[in-house]
Amino acid sequence: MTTTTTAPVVHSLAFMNGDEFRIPVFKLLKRDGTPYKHAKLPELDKDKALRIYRAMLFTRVLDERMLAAQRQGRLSFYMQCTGEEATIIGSAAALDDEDMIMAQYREQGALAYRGFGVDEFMDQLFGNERDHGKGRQMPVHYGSKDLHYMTISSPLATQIPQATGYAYGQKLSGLGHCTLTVFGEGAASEGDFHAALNMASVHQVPVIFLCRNNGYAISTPAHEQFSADGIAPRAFGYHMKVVRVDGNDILAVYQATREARCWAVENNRPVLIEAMTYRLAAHSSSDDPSGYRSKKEEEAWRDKDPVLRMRLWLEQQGWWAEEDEKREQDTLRREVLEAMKRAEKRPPPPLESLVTDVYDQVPPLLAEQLDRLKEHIRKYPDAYPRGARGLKEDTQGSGGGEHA
Amino acid sequence: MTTTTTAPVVHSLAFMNGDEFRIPVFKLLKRDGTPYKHAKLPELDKDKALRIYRAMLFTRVLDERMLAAQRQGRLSFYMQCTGEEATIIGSAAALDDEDMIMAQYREQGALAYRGFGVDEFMDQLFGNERDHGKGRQMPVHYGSKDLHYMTISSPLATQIPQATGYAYGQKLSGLGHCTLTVFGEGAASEGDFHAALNMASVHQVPVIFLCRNNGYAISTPAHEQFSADGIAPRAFGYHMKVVRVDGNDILAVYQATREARCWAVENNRPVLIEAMTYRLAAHSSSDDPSGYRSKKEEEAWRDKDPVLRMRLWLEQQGWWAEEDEKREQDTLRREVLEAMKRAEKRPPPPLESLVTDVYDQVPPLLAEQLDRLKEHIRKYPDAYPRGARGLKEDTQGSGGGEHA
Amino acid sequence: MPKMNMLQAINNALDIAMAADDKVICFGEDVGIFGGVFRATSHLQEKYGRARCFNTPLVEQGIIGFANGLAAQGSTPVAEIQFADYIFPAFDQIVNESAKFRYRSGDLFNVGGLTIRTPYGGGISGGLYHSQSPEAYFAHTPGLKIAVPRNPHQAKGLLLAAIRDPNPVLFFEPKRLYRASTGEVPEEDYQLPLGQAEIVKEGGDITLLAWGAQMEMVEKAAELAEKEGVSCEIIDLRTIVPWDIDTVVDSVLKTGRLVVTHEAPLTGGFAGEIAATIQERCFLYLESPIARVTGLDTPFPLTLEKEYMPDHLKVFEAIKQSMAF
Amino acid sequence: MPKMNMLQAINNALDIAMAADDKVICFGEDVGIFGGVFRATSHLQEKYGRARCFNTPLVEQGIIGFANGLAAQGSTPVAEIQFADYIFPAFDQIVNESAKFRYRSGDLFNVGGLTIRTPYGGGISGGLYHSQSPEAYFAHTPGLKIAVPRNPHQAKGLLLAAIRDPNPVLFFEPKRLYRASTGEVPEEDYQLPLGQAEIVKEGGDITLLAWGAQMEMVEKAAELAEKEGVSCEIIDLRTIVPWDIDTVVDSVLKTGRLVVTHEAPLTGGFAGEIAATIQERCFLYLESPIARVTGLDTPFPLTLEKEYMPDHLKVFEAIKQSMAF
Ligand SMILES: Cc1ncc(C[n+]2csc(CCOP(=O)(O)OP(=O)(O)O)c2C)c(N)n1
Ligand SMILES: Cc1ncc(C[n+]2csc(CCOP(=O)(O)OP(=O)(O)O)c2C)c(N)n1
Ligand SMILES: [Mg+2]
Ligand SMILES: [Mg+2]
Repeated sequence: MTTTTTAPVVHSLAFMNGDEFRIPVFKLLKRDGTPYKHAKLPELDKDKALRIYRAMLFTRVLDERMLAAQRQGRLSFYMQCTGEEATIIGSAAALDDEDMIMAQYREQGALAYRGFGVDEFMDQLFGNERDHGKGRQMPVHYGSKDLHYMTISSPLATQIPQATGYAYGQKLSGLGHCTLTVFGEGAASEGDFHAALNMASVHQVPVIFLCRNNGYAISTPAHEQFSADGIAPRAFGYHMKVVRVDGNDILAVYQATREARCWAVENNRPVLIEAMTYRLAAHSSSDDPSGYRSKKEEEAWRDKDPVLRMRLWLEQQGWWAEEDEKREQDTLRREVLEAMKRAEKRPPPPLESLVTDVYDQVPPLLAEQLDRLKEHIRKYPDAYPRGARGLKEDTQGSGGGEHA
Repeated sequence: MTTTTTAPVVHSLAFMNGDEFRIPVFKLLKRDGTPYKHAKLPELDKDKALRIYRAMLFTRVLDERMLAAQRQGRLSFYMQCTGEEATIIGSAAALDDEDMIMAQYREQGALAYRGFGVDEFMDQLFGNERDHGKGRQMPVHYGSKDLHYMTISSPLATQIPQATGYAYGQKLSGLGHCTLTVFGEGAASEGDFHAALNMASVHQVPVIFLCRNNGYAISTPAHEQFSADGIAPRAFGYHMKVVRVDGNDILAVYQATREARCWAVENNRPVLIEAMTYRLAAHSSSDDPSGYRSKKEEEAWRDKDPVLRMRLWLEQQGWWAEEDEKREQDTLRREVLEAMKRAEKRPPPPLESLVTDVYDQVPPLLAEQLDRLKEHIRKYPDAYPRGARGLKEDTQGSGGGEHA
Repeated sequence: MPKMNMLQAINNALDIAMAADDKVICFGEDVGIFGGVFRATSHLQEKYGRARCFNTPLVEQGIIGFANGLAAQGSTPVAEIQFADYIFPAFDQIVNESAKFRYRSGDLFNVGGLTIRTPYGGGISGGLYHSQSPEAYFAHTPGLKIAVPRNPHQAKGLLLAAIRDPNPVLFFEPKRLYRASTGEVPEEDYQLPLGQAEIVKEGGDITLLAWGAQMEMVEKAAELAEKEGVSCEIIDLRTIVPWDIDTVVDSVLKTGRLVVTHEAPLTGGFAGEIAATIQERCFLYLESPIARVTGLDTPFPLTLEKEYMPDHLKVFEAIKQSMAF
Repeated sequence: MPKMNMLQAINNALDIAMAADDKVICFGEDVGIFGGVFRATSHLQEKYGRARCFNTPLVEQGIIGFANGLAAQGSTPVAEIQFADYIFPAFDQIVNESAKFRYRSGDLFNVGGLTIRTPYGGGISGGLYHSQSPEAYFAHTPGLKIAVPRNPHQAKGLLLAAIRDPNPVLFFEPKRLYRASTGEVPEEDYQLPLGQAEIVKEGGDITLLAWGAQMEMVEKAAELAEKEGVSCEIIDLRTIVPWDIDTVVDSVLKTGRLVVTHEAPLTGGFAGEIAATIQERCFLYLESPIARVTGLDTPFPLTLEKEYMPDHLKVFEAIKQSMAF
């Protein structure tokens, strides 16, 4: 081992800072949905293109409806993907459906693309007894084992080194799968980001790091998050392949991710993709962006709407028309509303779900705690309507209106 | 705020990985102490040059003697700077003596340069009652408030974000000081490294990040630590000025750090310096490198000895000669040995030092714990010879031989 | 006296601290122009400038590492961690660094100026990661102080004390009470002592001990108990470390019974420390086992949060059991 | 039966686990060709290849993050943290991720395959940062199991159990005993149950409870006490979480007295949890206060380490006090 680098030797002092080069942004489609001159579009058949677009539309509709539901007090919390659908769905579509996705929280579009059902969405959002997560996490913390979509975890960036480890396991198992991990430009400031990219590079794993650079981490603008020109230049510190794409251009995202995936899986090597996009909505239903950014800025980005761009392109292919749009939107709205009503009415998870899954089996002390809790609730059933449900033979009606 | 970068737009996909450019290594002196052609040496008067060289010699002698002392069982543990003296002392010499230094553990040369006395070294190494650190930390965890040298902390990389914060305070106080933080290429893998450099860049602080890339982190070679060409390319991820120097060439290190300091202090901006060097000794007195690297490799680096290179250059200036070397070495050896004998004989810190400095004042529960401990030791004074010392009027002689 | 909610009281304390001392510097995620996600730092950037109140990048280990360095340099950083659930990436900087800085350097250096503010606790439908009460993790760490206010008056007085205390202080803010708890708060600068519990109500039959948001549960439970003729002594611990053993001991020597409650899980929670200490010091005076009313030994749930919470009814039952022992 | 020291027993357990199951993967700082700074992973890379035993970069949060992901994928990672003092950068990945992975996903995903090995404890002149006993920090975290062996036989049996347990397990190795503790260790594959304490010696007057390296102190103290006619029952807890309450309760119901000892500081240490639980469950049977013999409420010292340590003499004094109460 020696630390002599392959670098040239110089005898006069000069500092560098990265301005010596630029990482370009890869774009294929103009805002009007037409390709740039010389742009070579990826091969995408009609079925796949419509699968992608339907997922985009579904995500948009879901976001609109659920934000409204939150505003009506029917849902405690919500986070929208709005404005970032191309980044999310374009990348998911470029994967094998059995590749693992480990996302941050704003990536419901990927789940929609993979086929997560509208009831599955709703059951999670309402934390009812059919929620895969058993009503333990806040809304939007989806997960699906069948769809190879890791359950969302709120602590930021923790999924990034986990993706490196997951992909290491995939490499060893030799089945040709990879992991895509998605995170915001804010989360990329965490120490876990550095750990993840460095280890992925050293241990040579097939993982795609997809940074959604959407300009903000809650109220903090990207220029108070880092000084460099985006996240992409960090790849050089890990000798990692990197590409930057227009995150509102779904064909560009799709193509970049496809090539990244090919390379990652064939060579067992990581890739970083930075998608330049914008969070069109508030950070979450608890946030009001007017305190930290201008309507004008938002408008400028609304003009770059990724869903519209895809639609225009589809129309140019002759694969989509005004009527399709209307019909699809109506159907989706109806499906979402109906599913919401069903989900609201479903009872909460049983009291036992408080103590299961802490370990593979409930340990004695915890079983004792549950017993004591049951005894307590039997004494005060009215104070714990949800918990009391399962304890009496006759359950307490719907439970629908109870959600705060 | 918008995330549109200043980057060019492209319509065909190309990945980068950092091979597009190289960060060169800055060198001034050849191994024989003569400057490279066209190399412009920094201005360094005889006094300063000799101050530097004496610190180098002292460090070498200290390391030799203390490792021997450890081998004889007189000292519990030791870590050598050997091979890295130019990196450490060259950078310290380029600072203002009131700039803060926050180092890792292998940087005793910087303290020596600043004037830490031989007795101060010894008192820390033997953890006796005169140790500034009150005998609480392992050997080589020096600190000096007077010399603006932060007490060493074993958890790696924690000092790096602290240096960013310290420098932020220096910037606010407006006195024109900066902070130099030194760390190994291994420590640079920690999350704290990423946090520190990013925050320094965003918050614009006068801090110099000096990475000693000495090829190993204990047994782990640099190529299992990271995949890139050294640490330097990481600077691009933070849009931070960076320079790479031959860490065994003290004039190059000195010049690079001087310019870095000027720029940092004048502009309140961070700089990264990567010094390419080699840990000639074992990781610590507990380590045996023969298990993970070859003698041949070590020999190749021994030929690049930074102390010898400086000596040859001094001789060429006519500022140093064979007799000076001999006399200085003899003096230093004697001083170190005498100081060691003094330090060994000094008693341990008083029992009270167990509980002081946990808080600014000893809280009641802790005072109670001390009282109970005293009572206990009074019952079994022979079992706790050090603790019993202060409790009886007549202390127990030297205590010198007790150190494990 | 003006009426304030807890957020206003905290904001007011920060304002006073920054006005009184240039060295006080507030930062954290979204703390700048936005004033923090809960608005505890509202208007501070306007008033004191971006150099003294600012957003940091999203990196808790960096925020506290930076704060440690800044404190060592002689400033008085007040760092915000957006939710106590997100303090763990900074655990090493807090437990290995902040807590041991003075000790390991033999008092050459210290980070005594440091204060870490963070909202903790449940009751807001926050689920696993917006509800935790991690005080016990830090209580096992000599070198840190920990304070928890129960109302706006305390929040201001304890926060000002924390900022000025020459030791690193963790200040846990019960976010459920941020807007829910209101009360009269003196306009002027004042401090409440760290390390001293407050006897909120005297009583003779049983001692009830809590801190922060749980005080409300204890007070409600005491009301129920008093109706049944049980005279409750209520103590607000206020400071978890160093905790006021004497006040609790004195009370239990008098009442002979103790119920301690916190939201955090039972096992390893701070009630265990209190029970262990009190059984030792009041052994012959205890008339019933010391009872702990706490969260379950599970992560914090969502849909069944109400069932999980150690509410007033559970405290009330513990009181009755203790009395009936 | 071959004689092994604790390191050999650990190495042997890892060897057996890797041979028996391809999915077992060992990694950490210096774990590869070097075999770890204590050589616990010696020869594993040679035997099983670089893909299954390797050095990681120097980043504990990454090691555990990676391990979590690998476990979620279905592998059985055995991650080494070089010293328990350096586990804190991984605190978030352990406490917020490993511990809550199964719960938050409703058991869709879990990291049950994960084992974290790390050397803990004092007695090696390691000072602040090579001596800590952080078990209590993790014991407050539902979802984790914690085991601590006291000798080579236990080390092998508990480690094999930890690796195969379908929950994340922290395995704290008493490094003071790595070479100092030797004993007969069966060659074959065997497991000792997690969650079960071991009654090391029966006795009638007082119960002494500890785990790991402190067991030696307890045994020595018991010898001294027996000479004075005190019959000691000695229990090795072995698993901190879930801890075997029944065994301890049964013993204390019999003896009426309990001394618990650990190296970690008193306040917030796990002895507090034990004392709190036992005073509740054995209230009417306790003849004296439950005593805790622990480290001081300070960081771990160096020169005065001997004074700091809860050694056999301090345990002995606690026994005498308890008997004399
Ligand atoms: C460790 C951690 N710290 C803080 C938070 C609180 N938080 C939630 S989202 C968020 C901003 C994230 O920004 P970014 O990563 O850019 O994602 P975006 O919301 O823009 O999609 C913050 C600070 C958290 N969830 N986890
Ligand atoms: C957080 C942390 N993890 C692990 C260690 C153990 N450790 C001490 S030194 C060292 C290697 C450091 O290598 P490097 O940073 O390259 O410095 P060098 O020894 O080469 O000077 C390790 C792993 C530690 N001290 N702190
Ligand atoms: Mg963002
Ligand atoms: Mg190194």
